[in-house]
Order: sequence, then structure tokens, then C-alpha cells
Amino acid sequence: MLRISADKIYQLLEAASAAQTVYIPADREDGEAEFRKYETGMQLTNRLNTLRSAKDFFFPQTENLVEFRMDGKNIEINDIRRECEDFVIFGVRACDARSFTILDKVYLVDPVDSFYKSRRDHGTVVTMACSRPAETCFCQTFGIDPTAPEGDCSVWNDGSYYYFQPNTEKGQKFVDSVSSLLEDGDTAGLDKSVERTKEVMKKLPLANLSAENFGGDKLNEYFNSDKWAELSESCLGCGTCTFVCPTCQCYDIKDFNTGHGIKRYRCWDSCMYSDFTKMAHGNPRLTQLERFRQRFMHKLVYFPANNNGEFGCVGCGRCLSKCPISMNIVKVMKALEVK
Amino acid sequence: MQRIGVFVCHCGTNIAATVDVKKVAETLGKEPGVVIAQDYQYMCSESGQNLVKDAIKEHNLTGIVICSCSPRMHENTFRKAAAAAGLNPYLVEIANIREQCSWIHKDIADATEKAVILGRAAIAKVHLNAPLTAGESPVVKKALVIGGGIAGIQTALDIAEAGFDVDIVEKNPTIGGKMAQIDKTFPTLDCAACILTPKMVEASQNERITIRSFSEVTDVKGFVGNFTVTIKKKARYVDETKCTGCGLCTEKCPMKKVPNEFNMGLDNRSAVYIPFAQAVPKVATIDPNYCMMLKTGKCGVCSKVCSAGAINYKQQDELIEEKYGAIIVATGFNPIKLDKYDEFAYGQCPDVVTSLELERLMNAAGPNGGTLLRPSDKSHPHTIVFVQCVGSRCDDSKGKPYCSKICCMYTAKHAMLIREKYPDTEVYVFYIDVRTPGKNFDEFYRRAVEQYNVHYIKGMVGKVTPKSDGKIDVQASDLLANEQLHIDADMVVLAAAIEPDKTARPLATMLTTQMDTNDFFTEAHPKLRPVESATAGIFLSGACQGPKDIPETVAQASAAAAKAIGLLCKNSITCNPCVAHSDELMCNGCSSCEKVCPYGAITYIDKEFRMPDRTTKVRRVASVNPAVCQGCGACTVACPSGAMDLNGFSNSQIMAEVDAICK
Amino acid sequence: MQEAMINKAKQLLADGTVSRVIGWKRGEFAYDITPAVFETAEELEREFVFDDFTSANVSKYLVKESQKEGKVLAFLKPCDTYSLNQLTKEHRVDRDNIYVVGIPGGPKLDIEKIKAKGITGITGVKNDNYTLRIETIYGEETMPFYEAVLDKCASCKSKKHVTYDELIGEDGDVLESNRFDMVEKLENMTSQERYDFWRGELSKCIRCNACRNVCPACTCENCVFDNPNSGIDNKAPADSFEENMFHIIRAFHVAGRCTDCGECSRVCPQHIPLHLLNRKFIKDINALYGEYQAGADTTSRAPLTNYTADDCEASVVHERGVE
Amino acid sequence: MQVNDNKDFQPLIVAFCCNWCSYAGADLSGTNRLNYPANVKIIRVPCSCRVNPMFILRAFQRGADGVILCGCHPGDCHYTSGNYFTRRRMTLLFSMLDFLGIERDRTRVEWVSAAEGAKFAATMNEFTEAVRKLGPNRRLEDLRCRKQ
Amino acid sequence: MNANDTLIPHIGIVTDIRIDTPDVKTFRVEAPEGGKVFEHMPGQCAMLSIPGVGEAMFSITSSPTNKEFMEFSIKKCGCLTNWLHAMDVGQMITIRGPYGNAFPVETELKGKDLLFIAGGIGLAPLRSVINYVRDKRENYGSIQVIYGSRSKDDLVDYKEILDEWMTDDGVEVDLTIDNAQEGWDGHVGFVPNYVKELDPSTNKTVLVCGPPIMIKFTLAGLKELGFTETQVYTTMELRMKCGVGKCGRCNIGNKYVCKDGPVFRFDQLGELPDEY
Repeated sequence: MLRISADKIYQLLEAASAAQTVYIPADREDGEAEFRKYETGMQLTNRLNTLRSAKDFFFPQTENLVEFRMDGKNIEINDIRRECEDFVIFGVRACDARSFTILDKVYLVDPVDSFYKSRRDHGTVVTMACSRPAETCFCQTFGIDPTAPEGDCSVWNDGSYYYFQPNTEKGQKFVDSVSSLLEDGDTAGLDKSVERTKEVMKKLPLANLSAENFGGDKLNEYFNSDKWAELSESCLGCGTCTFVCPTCQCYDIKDFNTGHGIKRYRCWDSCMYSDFTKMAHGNPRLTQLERFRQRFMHKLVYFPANNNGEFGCVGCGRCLSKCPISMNIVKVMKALEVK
Repeated sequence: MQRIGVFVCHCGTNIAATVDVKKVAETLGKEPGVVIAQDYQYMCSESGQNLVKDAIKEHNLTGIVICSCSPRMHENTFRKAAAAAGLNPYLVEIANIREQCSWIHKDIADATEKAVILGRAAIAKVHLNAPLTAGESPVVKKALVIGGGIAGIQTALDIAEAGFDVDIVEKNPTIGGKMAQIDKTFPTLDCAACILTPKMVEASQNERITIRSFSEVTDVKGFVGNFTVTIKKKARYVDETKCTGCGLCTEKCPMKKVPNEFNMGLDNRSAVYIPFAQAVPKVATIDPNYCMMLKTGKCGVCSKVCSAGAINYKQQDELIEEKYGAIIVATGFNPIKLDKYDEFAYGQCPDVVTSLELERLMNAAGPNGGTLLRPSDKSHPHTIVFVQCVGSRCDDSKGKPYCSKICCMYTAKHAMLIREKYPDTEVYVFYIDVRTPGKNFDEFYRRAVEQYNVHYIKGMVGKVTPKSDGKIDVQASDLLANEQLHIDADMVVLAAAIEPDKTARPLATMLTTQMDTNDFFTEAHPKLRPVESATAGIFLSGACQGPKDIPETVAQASAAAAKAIGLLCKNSITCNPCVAHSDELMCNGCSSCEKVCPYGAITYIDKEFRMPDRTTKVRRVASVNPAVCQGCGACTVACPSGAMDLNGFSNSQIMAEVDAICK
Repeated sequence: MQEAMINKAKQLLADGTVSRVIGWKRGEFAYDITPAVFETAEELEREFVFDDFTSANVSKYLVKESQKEGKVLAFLKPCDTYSLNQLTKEHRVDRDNIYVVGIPGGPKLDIEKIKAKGITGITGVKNDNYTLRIETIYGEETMPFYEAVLDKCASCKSKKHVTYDELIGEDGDVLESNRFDMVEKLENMTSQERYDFWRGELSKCIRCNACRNVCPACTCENCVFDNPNSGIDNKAPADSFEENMFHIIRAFHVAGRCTDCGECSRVCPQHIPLHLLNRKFIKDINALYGEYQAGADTTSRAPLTNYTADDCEASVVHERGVE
Repeated sequence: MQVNDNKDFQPLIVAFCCNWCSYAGADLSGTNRLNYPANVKIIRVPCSCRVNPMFILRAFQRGADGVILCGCHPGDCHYTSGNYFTRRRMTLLFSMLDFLGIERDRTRVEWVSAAEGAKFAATMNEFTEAVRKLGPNRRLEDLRCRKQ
Repeated sequence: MNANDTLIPHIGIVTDIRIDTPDVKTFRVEAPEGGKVFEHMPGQCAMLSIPGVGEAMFSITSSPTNKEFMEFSIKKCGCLTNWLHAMDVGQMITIRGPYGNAFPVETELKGKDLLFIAGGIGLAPLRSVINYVRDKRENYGSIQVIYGSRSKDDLVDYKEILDEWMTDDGVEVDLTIDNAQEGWDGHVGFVPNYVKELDPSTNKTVLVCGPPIMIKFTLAGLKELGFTETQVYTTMELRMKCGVGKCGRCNIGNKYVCKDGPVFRFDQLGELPDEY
């Protein structure tokens, strides 16, 4: 397999960033990791994953859709869409890589969301296999193998070498752009490392969490479960889980009057918010119970119902660490599960 | 979408010389919602107003913007014009392009641009204006005067004179207040009783005045024009309607050792008593703290001697509820307690007295029948020392920070009266400075010094020590001579500071009026509205607002009456519609708004809400009384949820103006 | 302590004093504790927990809980009692419907600080005489207890319970804390430095509203930021201005009402030191209008609904600190 | 501090004036023909205590370079106590803006009575000058609102 | 970049405004170059907006057979609708769509006897179907319209009902108002009761639209008369933003009203969770 000695990885990133913008997971001042534009001297993080998911690259928290100019009774529409430039996200974990295919099932189905598509078309996802999973990890529950991440190009690090395996044309293009630095080599070290990781995964506290009893076929049973009241009673109704979640994809469309025109933009929204479904004449989801239920029903039941059984969760564990009151999908699954 | 008319005034050349008014009209005409924009020579003239009225009708306008002089000048003019044309007057906004534009800028381009922007801001605001209707609330044609001293009596007489019913609530058995206790008045030295008691009689005989003596206000609800007041009529154990005031019971009462408050405790009265001979109402009162019958059930002498059968030992306190349109506070003052002033030996030595006690000692109806004798041994005092500013103008916590205002003059009066009557008595007055700013005041003071040879010494009395020989050693400093003095005095008179009556503060809470830190009622405006409280319908009479002498008190009493009459004359009050209102659905009931409201216009109610899921929930929410709210908007900012907003100056209106200006 | 609390709760449930108990419920791991309502002795036995991670302030839940039928037992740490008092003062809770058992306060632990040491795969955390023994799937790690203490506990202002119906253990005192040190440090920076500091922090904001939704002072029926008619509603920080505005207005709305419970910073997923904004207001209020601790009582007038005629002028801002 | 003193920069100033004192004071400075820059725009409010911090932030968002609040002198408030609340609120708000690194000279509270036309004009001149020296408001603006 | 994105709207010009009732107006919208902005099927919706004011989903009330313009009957009930009600002819608006499914006029409804039941503004989405089937009369069986409102003045499209539908041979129109009123000699009473009184044949396929409470009682009444849920269609309204099932707020269970609806048959609706 193509590989590069671990001490040369920054040469590779340097070379890649000469051709297009490269984002890598790097440490920020408070010790958390986030994707940052690679610049010379920047270090890859040692943290397992970034605090926020990588979905921003394709579905940013806010983006302008269209602009209007109002003049008396006339309206002028200004299509401000511009083709996105090529970029690479390096070091995406298996869970986040899977989240992109989940988002694709929303944004790339007819009618295609051109804003999302443009970014997706121009972004190359270079993934990185995990070697030190955390206690909050449960990607296995959704059939994700963290030692074999998807993406345009998969990368492994066994401590000595980084191994590269392009999976798509874009991935191949990325590998080609740094091919002069790569050499063909054996994978003995890698195999051992993957083996080790697989052993660790068996020991993870959530290793045995199963989603097999969830899915579209028990829709009303789960919807009407009497567990929701207790599960949702301490939910604050904030959007933390939604906003750190790699698969949450709801948005709101708003107009901003700049004084000389109207900018129509969309921004992330959360089904946990009390005004999410509020209408002039009422709200079908009046209490936090309904809103809380919606979020988990969507991930565990509605999404699979509409997408051949695929779940709307990738087990990245972000909501497990970030929820202010430590309520999360794992607790919900365990409490709710009907065998 | 509104239909807005814009009218740009030239104001002759006042505006047109520096602002290109045609261009302003033309530019504003293109703003969204503007259907007509015109300019005119004098918009405020009759023809100008007609132009506006015609445009309102012709274009079916929903709002108008006048670009002209300051709204302080002609806002009302144009509001009336709009109303005449059938447009709600509160759908008018003024862009001030004269005082705040053409008059201060010289460059035509700058001024024109600014005029356009000011016009835009007004248009942005008028887009959000809502029609407002001034509410009306009826006025109960009756006033309540709290306090029956000279201030209360004067106010009541004036109001009654104007033809309105008025009640006086007095906590003591008789009206008259402090003035009834005073011997002579300065600077004329006429007898206080001679001028006061006729007024008391007049009040009692006026059929529009009801005197509720021996009564207290216990609760006030409502608002301007419509107060509901609960009055506690304390049991006096004597049927007022039957008692003839003959005084037989007071003579026969076996319990004679009750300190007589009217004479400042300098002598005694009986348990059943009439405070003084000219009391109004002249009705006996039984003091339950001393009456043997009420305390032990044994006696009943008064009942036996009363031929009118007026004594009723079973009488109970009675609560009376009355409605009033206006309330006048006349709770007056008291001298402060001097227990903190050990250095003056008050309380240790009976010959150290306060000025008010001296009044009684010198009064013909006083304990000594008008002869000034030392309280201790009833001897004639030969040396008397007056100490000024006892507790006044203090910077420590013992006294009051303010000047009590009347002491300089009454001390001069006392000194003069003593020297007049007892020329062998030496009188010393220790003062910080002598304040005599009043008609004939300084002349009066000078007479005391020059004609009556009263020894005025600028300086402080350090210590007053009773001596074993019955004399009193007064240690003082003479600041002008810069020397220490010792005076062997027979009597010392302390000019105690005066303070508002203790009943004032709880009353202020009931009335939701403001008080300063000294418990004087705060007037609505210190210069321009000195006899009104900030709370509509509550007026201030006399010393409850600040230290005052009698003529000032009477003047303020009449002024308060005039203000009250002005209110009572109206059948109803037109309320300013630009008042705060609370969106009950958003209100948290947190009380922030209530705390910043200077008028007590905000109350809380527990309101039942129908929730969207068809359950009901009772929540505490704020409710603004539009008759009381004056529309300052303090509450709107105190409210964290944004539930409170102000008509005519709403959050969205002001923000729209900001946006338009910053565009 | 946990045992004593469970027993107390069971006793109060059994004798009918209360019908519900609000406390904390154990989670999947050693640290993921959720506030919860318990109604039976069995539930308490099974799930009630009180340990180094039970840091959540449960007083805000009492807004809803105290409106329900029957009395609720709330276990409150000293800092939580300040929040409850403030809520009582603002008529947001029905205090008569709450039975408060005061329990000792922290210091509580911050799992993020443990994780920041690179410790992962955590399966257990034990306090062994102020050394933390952290079991992980990668072996045991240790770290000093005080290095993992929550920031809000490290600058604890008071160990005193300002309201309670009953105490378990001794009551403490108001402490001399160092809580204004960081505010002061910022005040001594230049304006540009402060601007850069806050831009760095506030630009991290994802507007998840966790700070607002956890805040016991933020109990509005309808928050201005959710109200389309307020003119400042927004769901995402679409511009740096909106990041600033949200936090300025929020801090202003809780000024004089914030008890400095520190929950805002604890829950911020982006680790923005939001408590500094509130503390700045508290520090200013103390310095300019006299010491004031929100929640210390239920009757005092809040500094922003009060005044004196000789308050300082706004220009005082120009006269202080570094330009 | 930049040496460049922004000579050509004309700052936009929003002035909130209470109806009873300062708005009348502004009128008086007009009556007396006392000049101040045309970029000062006045918004009339019933009392300075009507001014919500939201309005001030809004002005900066929309492109104002300075915001000044004018009200009756303490003790002279038409509504008795409004400006006392204003004073506390604005002191704290301005302190917070300063704390966030917003230039402190961009905000001000000034008490101007109805008789102080000259003071009004002088205050506006002085304030405009102070803001002009700071240059355009960049720290508290909304880029979306910047004029292209 | 893709040529089009459904989130980017088109311009429409309001060419006519008709006042239907005190709070309902019908707006005629054409493309700036004339003609319709886009084609649609009966029951489909469009997103109308005044930028800066708001954007909302409205049923297209004109029939697809109308080739010149689209119509929207809009009740005044909020910020945007207030604005729309205040505008004049010639005003531009933005419009995007069509969104949602349609009544199955070309499939299941074909050849059927049709019963339309509407209450108040609920007539708006049905009007499109009614006029469609009137225009393609040969494809359908009998047509009956039961329509009720609070009062005579609240009957939407009253003029069209009187002038066109009632004069149309194959259409039976039964009107009712809630309370008796001067100048009204027709039926008085609530729609659900009127339906029961009229006792329509159970072989009809029913399309019902109106306030939720009316729908609830009408459905119950129909069941009493022997209708089954599979015979009854309705159209839903929930909070919508994107119109294409992506923004995530208008779902009932796994169905998005904007994409999988707004037209549902009651048996389909019954399978979904009770959250609407």
C-alpha cells in the first residue's frame, strides 16, 4: 500500500496545500480540536476527534441563499451562488465520513440542494482510521468500522507510517497530487495496529449497544412509548446536541434586512428548540417531550424508514460528551428498546 | 402596507433657505408606502393644514409625516388636523427639519440629505404606528385630606369652598395639629389659637367637610380620580353624636395621672379627656390605657355622670370604605426625639426643655397658666440658654442632614417674648448661623438682638450639666470671640429638629408615592410641580413635603387645594394613550417593571391562561393602569422578556428609526 | 452523603412531606450525570447519585416542578440556594411548594479537564485522598484532584445555604473568593487586547443556547432571542456582531440577577468563559453601587431597579482601567 | 493608537434625546443657530430611561460610529426617577462594551436641560470629534450592513 | 453551478386582487413576461414571499387548466398575510414551487363520483380541484360540493360559486352558514351536521378541507354514514420552510407534509403518529 513515513506527514500536507486548501484537525487554545486551514508549522491534533463535526464544510452553520433589492413595488432577485473552490478535509474519522453519506441522502436527492452539492463536488474527504477510541464511541452500533473509514481516500497511521488508499476519483487525484512523497510498502505494521484497535473496540463500554431493534417498522410503538416523559424531563431544550451532531441537518430560512437590501440566508436549526414548529396558530410539538422525541425518532426510526434501514446516527459520541445534562441517544436507546 | 403622506414645510425661508424642500419631497415620495409627498410654504397655516386634510381624504392615507419644525411646536396642531380629517391623531409623525436641521446647518447639500434621512426615520416609524385612543376615566368628586393640622384644614376649607365634598382624616381626637399647641406666631406675635381655632370651627361647620377624627387610613387602592380608601375609625368609647363636650366626665374621672400629650407631658390629664378647650370635635375620648373601667371593669364613673348617655365602653374600631377622586397628604411634622443627645441632659434635667415644650410652658392654657416657671421647682428662671440646630444640619446619623427652617425664627420669638415679659431674665442663644429669609423675618430677628438685648452667640453648646444647686452649667464656645464659655443657666431650651410624622412612610407605601431618604414626600417636580406628588391624584400639603413655617404651609395647602380642585372639576380624566402595556403571554411576573415605575401604575394579577394543549395555567402577570401610567418607558427596559412595550414609542418603532438613520 | 440523602428523601416521601424528589441520576459512565425527578424509594435506591460529578444546578427545574401538584424535595448545594432565592424573589417558583434540603457543595469535577490531559476511554473515576485514580480501557491514570475541579468550584463564592428547610451536614460561610481575578486581568489589558480576547472567545459561539437554557436567571416565558417581534431574534451567529449582541444582551438581562452560579460556562460546549461577562457586571455593581449578591435574600432591591441620587455618572467608564 | 486622526472621516452619530429636556435643548440650539455636524441624528424618546441597550447595539450594527444618550439632569427628570435608572443601566452597559474592547469614546451619556442649547451643540461637536478620531466603527458593526 | 435551485424564487406580479370576505383576498399572480410562473397540479402549493417580511406556503387555488395565471386565496392571519392584504395591484412578490403532491385527479379520482366538503378558507385548495374536474368533466362522475362558513360574508369565492358552479349542470352545490342571518334563505348549521342531513351516497370519493375541528367531526360523520377512511382525502398544513422535505420541521412521523403531502388519504394519515 502507498505509505509515507510518519515524520514526513507535514511535507505531504505542505505539498497538498500547494494545490488546494487543506483542512486538518488541529488543537486550539482550550485543548479541544477543530478543523483549521493547514498552514506551515501547524500540528495534527492528538485528540480522537474534533469538538464540532466536519459537516460545516458542506452544510455551514449559516449561508446566504439569495439577495433581494426592493424598489417600490419592484423586487430584484440576485443569485449570489458561486462555484466552490476545491478543498481537502484531511483526517476525518470514520463516523464523520459516514455522516456525509447520510447528509447526501437528504441534500442530494431530488430536488438537489445546489449549495450543498457544490461543496460536496469540490471537497475531497481524506479519512483517518482510529486507533484510540474513546468510551463515548459507538460507531460499531451502526455498522461503521473505525479501522476502515470511508471517504474519498482512507488513511491509516500505525505510528511509523501513514498509509493511503484512494477510494474514489477525487481520492485518487489527491493521492496523485502527493504521489512523489509516497512509496509502496508492506502493511505489516498497519495490520498489527488495526488488530490492536479491534481488540480495544471490543472492550469499549458501548461495544454491545445494538440498534437492531430500531428502525421504521416499529414507528408507532416507539412513538407512543411511555419512556419519553422521563427521558425528556431534564432536557434543557438547547441545541448543543444538534449543533455538534454530524448528521443533524435541519435548517431555518430567514431574511435579514441590511438597510439596502434583503439577504435571505439559511442557518442551522434544532428540532429541540421550542419555536421550531411554531406557527401563527399553534404548535404541533408543544412541550419538550415532543421535541425531544422528534430528534431521536428521526435518527432511530423515521430516517431508517425512509432510507432502507440506515440510521441517522453514526455513533461519534459528541452528544454524549457535550450535552449539558448528559442525556443522549445511548441512554434513549437503552431505555426505549423493545425487543 | 401603509399609505403614507409626506408633507414638507418651507417655513417661509426658515427651512427652505438651507434645505431643498422640493428635493426632500421628491426623494421621500419614493419611499415604500409613501403615496403622496408635497411641499408647502407654511404647513401649519390653515391652508397648509387643509392641504394635509384633503390629502388624507383623497388618498385614503393611513399615516402622515410632517417635515417641519419641532414636534414640541406643532405636533398637536397636526394631530388635530389629522383627527379632523378622520385619521387617528397618533398616526402623525413629525420630522424636525427646522430646529434640528435647517437652523443648524449651512451647507444646502448636507442639510437636504439630513432632512431626507430624518424624513425617512419618521416614515419608518409611522409605518409601525398604531391608532391610539385616549382613554377616559371618571372622577369621584370628593377629596380626602390626610391630616388635620393647619395644612389639612386650609386645604379642606379651600376645596369645600369650591363646592366639593372633602373628608379630613385626623389620627388624634381633635384637629388643629401642631399650631394648636403654639402660643404665639412669628413675626407678628399674634396668638396662634386666635387665628387657628376659628378655622377649626369653620371646618367643623362647613357642610361639605366631614371631620373623621381619631381615625387612620389603613388602605388605599385605585388611581387618580378613583381611589378607594379604607379608614379605621378608632374606638373612643364615647358616642360622638351624643357627647355634648360638657366636660363633666373629665372632671369626675378618678384617674387623673395621665401624662397630657397636648401639654407635652408637662402636666396630667384624666383618662377620659378632651385635649383642649377649643378641640374640634369637642368630644371626650377615653384613653383605654388608663381607664379603670376598660382595664379592670371597675369604675364607670363617667358613664354615670354623663347625662347624654354618650359613654360606650363596648365601642369597637370601625373600618369605613370611601371613594375619593383626589388625596391630599398633610401629615405634618414632629420634633425629633432627643434621647440620643445626652450632652444636652434632656431627660436628665426637667429644666432642659424643647422649644415646643417652652411654647406650652408659656401658654395661658399651659401647665402654669401662662407664667414661665421652671418645671423642676416652679421657680422663675433668670437665665435661659437657647441651643439652636439640635439635630438639624447634622452630618452624623444622630440627627437630620437638613435645616429645620423654623427654629431660628421661633427662637427669636421666644427670646423676645421672655425678655418682654420678664426683663430680668437673661437670654442667650447659641447658633451656627441665623437664617431669616422671609418677609419681615430679619427685622424681627434684629429687634430681638437690638431692642430686646438677647445675647446671640455664634457657637456651639458642648455640654449641659445639671448642678446640685439646681442651676445648669452650660459649656459652650463663642466662635467669634474664640473663647470657651460657662453659663449658669436656670433653663435650657433645645431647638429640636423637625421630622415628618411617623405615619408618613407607611402611608407613602399605600399611596405609591415617593419619599426622600428623610421621609419627606417627594414632589412631582421640585420647581414646577411642588405641590403634586409624582403619582397622579396625590397632592402634598404642608410640612409633609419639607420643613415649613405657617404662612408657607398655608400657601402650599391652598396650592394643593387648587390642584385638587382642578382635578375634581373634571368629569373624567383623559389619559395619555402613549402608555406602557404588557404582553401577558410573555410576561414573567418578575416584578422588575413594578420596581422602576415611579407612579405605581403596575400591579400584578394572577391570570388564568388557556394553554395550547387545552389545559389552564395560572400565572402572575403585570398589568398597567393606563390612567396612572405617564409613559416614561422605564419599565420597558427593566423587562427582560420584552413583554413591556410603550405605545407611541415601541421597541420596533425606535429600532425602525435607528435603522432608517443608519441606512 | 449519598446514603444520607437517599434516606432523607425516602423518609420525606414516606411521611408525605413531599411527593417528588429532584436530584441526580447516574449515567452510562462515571461522569455523565443527569438531573432527574424521583417518585419512589425504589427509583432512589436504583438511580440516585451524589458524587464528585453532580455539579448541575437543579434550581431552574423548580420553576416547572413547583407549579405541579404536591411538594417537591430539592437537594440544593449552597450555590444552588442562591439561584432558588433569586427565583423566589422574582416569583418564578412557588417556594411553599418546595422542600429544600441543603447539602454540602463542591468542589465538583470537570470531566473535560480530565479529558484535556489526553485521558480517554474513561470507565471510572475515584478520588483517592485528593488524587484522582482514573480507570480507562487503556489502563489507570492519575491526576491531582484539584487540577480537575470545575472552574466555578475553584472560585467558589459561598458555602452558605441562603435558604433551606433542613440541612444535611454543617452550613458553611460566605467565602473570600478570587472570582474577580480574571475580570481584573482583562480590565488591565488594552482595549485592543480585550477586543482580540473576546473576538477569539465569542467567535467560537455556535449559538446552541445552552448557556441561556441552563441559566436559572433565564426563565422568560418567551426569550427575546426567540421572539420574531423583538427585532433581535436570531438562531445563528450570522455575523460577528450577532455573537457580540447575544452575549451582551444576555449578560445585561441577567445583570443584578445573576447569582454567579457558573452554569453558563460549565455547559458551553465551546468552553467560552461566559461567566466573565456576568462577573464583570457583578464586579461593577459591587464597586459602583455597593456590594450586592443576587439571591442572598428574597427582598432586597436589585441594583438595576434601584438608584441613589449620587450614583456615579456613566463617564466613570472613561476614568477607570486601561484604554 | 493610530496617529492618523481620520481628518476626512464623517462619523455617523445617533443621539437619543429625552422629550422634556434634551430634545428641547437640541431645539434651543437650533433656535440659537448653534452649529453641530449634520451627521448627528436625533431620535426622540419620552425619557432617557426608554433607551434599551438593544437600540444602542442596533445603531452600531447598522453603521453608527457613535451613540450618545441625552436626558434631563439627575433630579430634574420629568418622570422623577427615569434618568437615575438610565444612569445605572448605561454605566453598566458602557462598562461592558469597554470590557469587550469596544472603544469607550463611542458611547456617552450627557445631561442636557431644555435651557442648555449651547451645551447641546458643544456636546455634539465634542462627541463627534472624539468619535471622528477613533475612525469608523469596525468592532461592533455588522458586515452585512456595510454600505457597498 | 446548477442552473436552478428550488430555494431561489421567481418573481411574480400581482395583477388582480379580489376581496372575497372581510379577511380573505384572492390574488392573481403572473410571471413578469405574462403567463404562469410555473405549472402545477390541483392541491399543490407554492411559497410566496415578500423579502424581509416573510415567506409562507399557500395552496394554489386556481385550476391547472387556467393557462394565464395562478390564484391564491389568502386569509389575513399574520405578518406576511397582513402585508399581502395591504398591497396594491402591480406589486411584485417572490414565488417558488410547485410543492407537494396533488389530489390524484389523474389516477384514483378518475371516473369517480366526487364529494367536496369545505369549511371557510378550506375551500381554497379544493377550488383548484373543483375547477379542474369541471373543466375535464368527461373524466369524472357526479360532483357535489358542500360548503359552509361562519356567515354569508365569509363564503370564499361566493360569486364564482353562484355564477359558475351553481349554473353548471353536473355540479350540485350545497351551502350552509353557521348562524341565521338576514338575506340568507339557505341552510343554516355546521358543515358536519349538514353532511349528515344531506346523506350523500357512500360510493362517492370525498375531498375535505377546513378547520381541524370541522375535519374531525366531518370524518366522524362520514364514517357514521358508511364511508371508509380510504375514500376520504384531505390536505394538511404545517410549519414549512424549505418546501422540499429538507429543513426538517413539517414531518408527521416519517412523512414530510411539504413533500409527501399536503394531500393525504385518511387511512394513510391514520398510520402516522398523532402529532399534527
